[in-house]
Amino acid sequence: MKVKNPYLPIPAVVKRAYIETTDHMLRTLELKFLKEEDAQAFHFIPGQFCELSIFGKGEAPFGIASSPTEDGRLTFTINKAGVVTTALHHIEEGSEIGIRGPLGNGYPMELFKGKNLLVIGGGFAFTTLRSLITYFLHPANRSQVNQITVIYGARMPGLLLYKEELNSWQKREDIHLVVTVDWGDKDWKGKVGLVPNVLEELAPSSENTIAVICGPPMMIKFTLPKLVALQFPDERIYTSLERRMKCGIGKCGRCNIGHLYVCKDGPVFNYAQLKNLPRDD
Amino acid sequence: MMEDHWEPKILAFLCNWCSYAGADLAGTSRIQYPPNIRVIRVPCSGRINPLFILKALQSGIDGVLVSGCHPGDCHYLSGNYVGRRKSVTLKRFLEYLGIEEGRIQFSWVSAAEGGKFAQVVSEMVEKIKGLGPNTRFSTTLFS
Amino acid sequence: MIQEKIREIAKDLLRTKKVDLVIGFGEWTLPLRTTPLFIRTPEGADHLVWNSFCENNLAVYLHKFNQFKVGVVVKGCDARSIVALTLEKRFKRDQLFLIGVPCQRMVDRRKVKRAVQGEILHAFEEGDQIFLEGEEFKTTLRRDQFFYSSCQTCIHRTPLHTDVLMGDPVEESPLTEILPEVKAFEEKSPEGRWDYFKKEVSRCIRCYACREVCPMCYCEECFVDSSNPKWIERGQLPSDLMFYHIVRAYHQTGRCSGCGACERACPMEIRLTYLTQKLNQEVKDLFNFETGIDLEASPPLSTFRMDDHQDFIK
Amino acid sequence: MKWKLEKKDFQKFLQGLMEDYDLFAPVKLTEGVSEFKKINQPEEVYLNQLFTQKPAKEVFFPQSEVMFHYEKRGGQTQTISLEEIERERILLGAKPCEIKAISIIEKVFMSGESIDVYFLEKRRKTIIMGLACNHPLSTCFCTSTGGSPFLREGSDLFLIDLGESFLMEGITGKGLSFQENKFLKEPSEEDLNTAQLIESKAFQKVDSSVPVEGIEKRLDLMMESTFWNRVHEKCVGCRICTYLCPTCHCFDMVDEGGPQRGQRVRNWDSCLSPLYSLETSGHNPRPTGRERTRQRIMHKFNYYPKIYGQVACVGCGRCILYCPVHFDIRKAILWTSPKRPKKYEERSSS
Repeated sequence: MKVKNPYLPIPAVVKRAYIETTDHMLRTLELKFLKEEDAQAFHFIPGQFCELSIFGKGEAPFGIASSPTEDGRLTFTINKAGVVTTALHHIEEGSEIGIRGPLGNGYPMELFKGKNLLVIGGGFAFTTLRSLITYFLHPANRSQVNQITVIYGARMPGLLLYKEELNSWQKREDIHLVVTVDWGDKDWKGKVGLVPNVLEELAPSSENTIAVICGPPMMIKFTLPKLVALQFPDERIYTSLERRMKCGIGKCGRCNIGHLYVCKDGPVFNYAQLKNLPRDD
Repeated sequence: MMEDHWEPKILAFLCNWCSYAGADLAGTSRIQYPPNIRVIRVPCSGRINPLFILKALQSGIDGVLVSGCHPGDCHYLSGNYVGRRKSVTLKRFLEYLGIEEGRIQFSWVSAAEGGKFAQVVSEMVEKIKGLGPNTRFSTTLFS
Repeated sequence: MIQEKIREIAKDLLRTKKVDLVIGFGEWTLPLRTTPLFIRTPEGADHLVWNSFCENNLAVYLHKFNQFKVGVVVKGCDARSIVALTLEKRFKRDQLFLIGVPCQRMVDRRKVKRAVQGEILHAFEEGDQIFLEGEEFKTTLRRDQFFYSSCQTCIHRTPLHTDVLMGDPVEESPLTEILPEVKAFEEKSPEGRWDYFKKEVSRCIRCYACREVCPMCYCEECFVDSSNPKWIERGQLPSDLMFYHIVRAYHQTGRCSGCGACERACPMEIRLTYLTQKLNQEVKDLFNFETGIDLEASPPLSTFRMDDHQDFIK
Repeated sequence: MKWKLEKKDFQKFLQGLMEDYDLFAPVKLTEGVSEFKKINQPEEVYLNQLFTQKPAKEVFFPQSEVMFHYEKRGGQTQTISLEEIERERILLGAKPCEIKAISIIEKVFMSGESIDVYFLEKRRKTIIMGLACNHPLSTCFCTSTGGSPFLREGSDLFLIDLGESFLMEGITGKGLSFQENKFLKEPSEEDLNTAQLIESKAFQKVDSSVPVEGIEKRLDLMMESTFWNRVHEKCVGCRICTYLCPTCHCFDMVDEGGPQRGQRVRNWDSCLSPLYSLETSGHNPRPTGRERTRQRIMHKFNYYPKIYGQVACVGCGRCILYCPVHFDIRKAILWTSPKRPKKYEERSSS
């Protein structure tokens, strides 16, 4: 029997592409598989990622920003930093792209059932959190979790992702969204303050609640103690890790933390797991 | 590539202030010279990184010409003097390794020397034609 | 005894806290070899040794310890690297305490191994003799038959600009004027030279040991690792291997002390010193410059003279 | 099943093999340097008791391997995978340690949800003819890591050099299938005795005192040990120990070519290179030699054993022999152990 080659990218096209932020560093790509059978075979859960290929430039991993509840919509938000991400910023609508995935474990959706959800995001790490929130906001899934509370922070208003969506969430009753920025501008009417402080102020109950936190290392470093102060146990705090990755399937090395591979055993871990891992950061 | 149809490809790094203007003058004065050169304008002949020359040769270029201002005329006062030292050591080293003498050449061409530029290019093309295609160091992997 | 003197100096430096650590050579598990040691206590200094197998250029470690005061055991070539690095402002000379050892030339362990049948299990030297012992043999070799070729052409064996010299200076004359490899190479036709060079580097496995052991290779990002621009591919294509070796050698122009560490490090035994030695020779001919001799002279490629050679320019 | 192959018939024997298989064996590159390569003429085979620098893993996992070509045709990019190899292969002359290492890499590449098809294809289509290690070196410690200079496991056919002839042992069905070969003869009682003698002599020569036993547990407690602060100091960060290691299997994937056509290539990579874990943001989880050396040792003796239940070191000694600064992994192992001699305390280097 022929074994599937996990290194071959599946062909797709860029259906839509748009800049998200005023600094032009974040761009969202909406992709579509070229072949219907590939689209049919692609099943993912929030928190998983894909390797995107630009032929001639290479491959890089990106968290999936869309939710499986969005009728096959597949989006990624890309931070311009290196060779591949720069190419992904220059690629035009209608251009070809290669996809490998979905990769990684994703969020443990089963464990979230019947719980309150506290989602804390900072900067462009909000992508997979958007996927998670959108999943549970879907009418078919909304009853799976109780309250949904979201704290999302960016450095400046212009750097917030998915603004229209944030606006629509603000208006909904079934989600409590707090958007905050480090520095406001003259048009900013919302909250100004760092995410850890906003969390402290908001002081959500940890009872029957799962916290999911994603953001820059500094934000995580200062937010974790606040969660601990709110009596969140380590096994109910989830995060998604980033590492340099190549193969995405646990073969090439490099992304390991101790004996776990971020690409294969992660990227989602809870803090009880992380505490047992050797520190290598 | 058929041997008898072969025309050498020559890459010329010309300094912005003298040699590029010299090439321009050759053109506007309608002085004839062979069309085998591709020009890359650089700020100064001292700007030439030896990697540029090697990359050109590896990519299948048959000859590399570096041309700058005459001694004393450098727009940046001493760029061409520093470049001169790099040039001589690199040239000698590559020839020591076995790259044919003449694959890389150097010249001083001022903005007023359109005729000299044409002559340098003509002579170089002849020389490279004599050497034949650059096979020692070129790799054609993918276009 | 040089070894005793080195230990004494090192002890004194550490006891009086003139330095934070002393980098020198120590015995380790294999015969015909030593290993770099990093000594931080006066007692530790008893592990320092000196013999014909102190082949590493310890200047390479000074980048790592540029925040410290370091005592370092140096041969002639190592000291020249340090002068070159000081000129490039990698560290301040007063951070260093150079324990100079007039070098009796180092012994090429590979040549020795090839001179006997079977694995050498023990080796020691006395005077001009090397005593070797294996499971089924015992033999004595003459030290002077087995020098590294880079050591044969070495002129300045007595380290210059050191803080202290262990023993009397040795005479400044090379065993051979031109490296035999350079001579043999030059005698070939251009085509023959290119073929030889290509064949040698075709064994390269891109471990970059030649780069990593060289004190002068300290770029933040080496051109081979740069992805933007990407100068060469990462694979085993012959032209990429040649590209790497041409540029690695050429980057040493006017900076190479001729220590030969690159060639010794190569697990595939690729000849490398015929490249750098030739460049040294050119720099001497063209600019009358020798690396690591003069503490004031600018590196030759970062300066110029009005009357530099220019016959080659049209 | 055991046979005898006279050395005078050896080339003819190889010639016969080459009719049906691609033969891979050590080839001499220059004095003292050899490498596993595809054999074109039987006389190229350089079978002796010396090591090749790069281990036999290269036959299954080449240093640089094209994974697929891509080409834009009619506005659409086609990818053509090069995983398939046309002919079955024979790997001849690999030492028991290297063969054991192949099984260690196998566990990573051929298990889990995704299978490395490039490795799998070559592994599946290769018959291994191992060569007994008659003269282990003083740097060998295979018996400390659960191997032996005469370990048959992993070989399909096992060769023992008797001087004038080889004794061949069929180990697996694939190996036994050679019994019809006309050059194979019945070995004499004396041949078998000689082989026995060589085996026990070789076995005794190997250092079995390196304290590998229990190292996984010991390292569990050593992640933050000051040991790492010193052990890496002399390491200059070259990749020799990882590239020459028969069990190291990290790789990088890069594109060669342009947007129109090109290829994706995988090349060996090394945890000792700072670029290995450097993220595009500039953050590096393993910023210094301390973390990188720790990763190398931990991966072999703690992380890998945690997943697969055995250490990822076969005790071949290549990393000791070829290290330009004479790092000795046996000493690093010893350092983790209570057997550590006191006198090494102040020179905590390996």
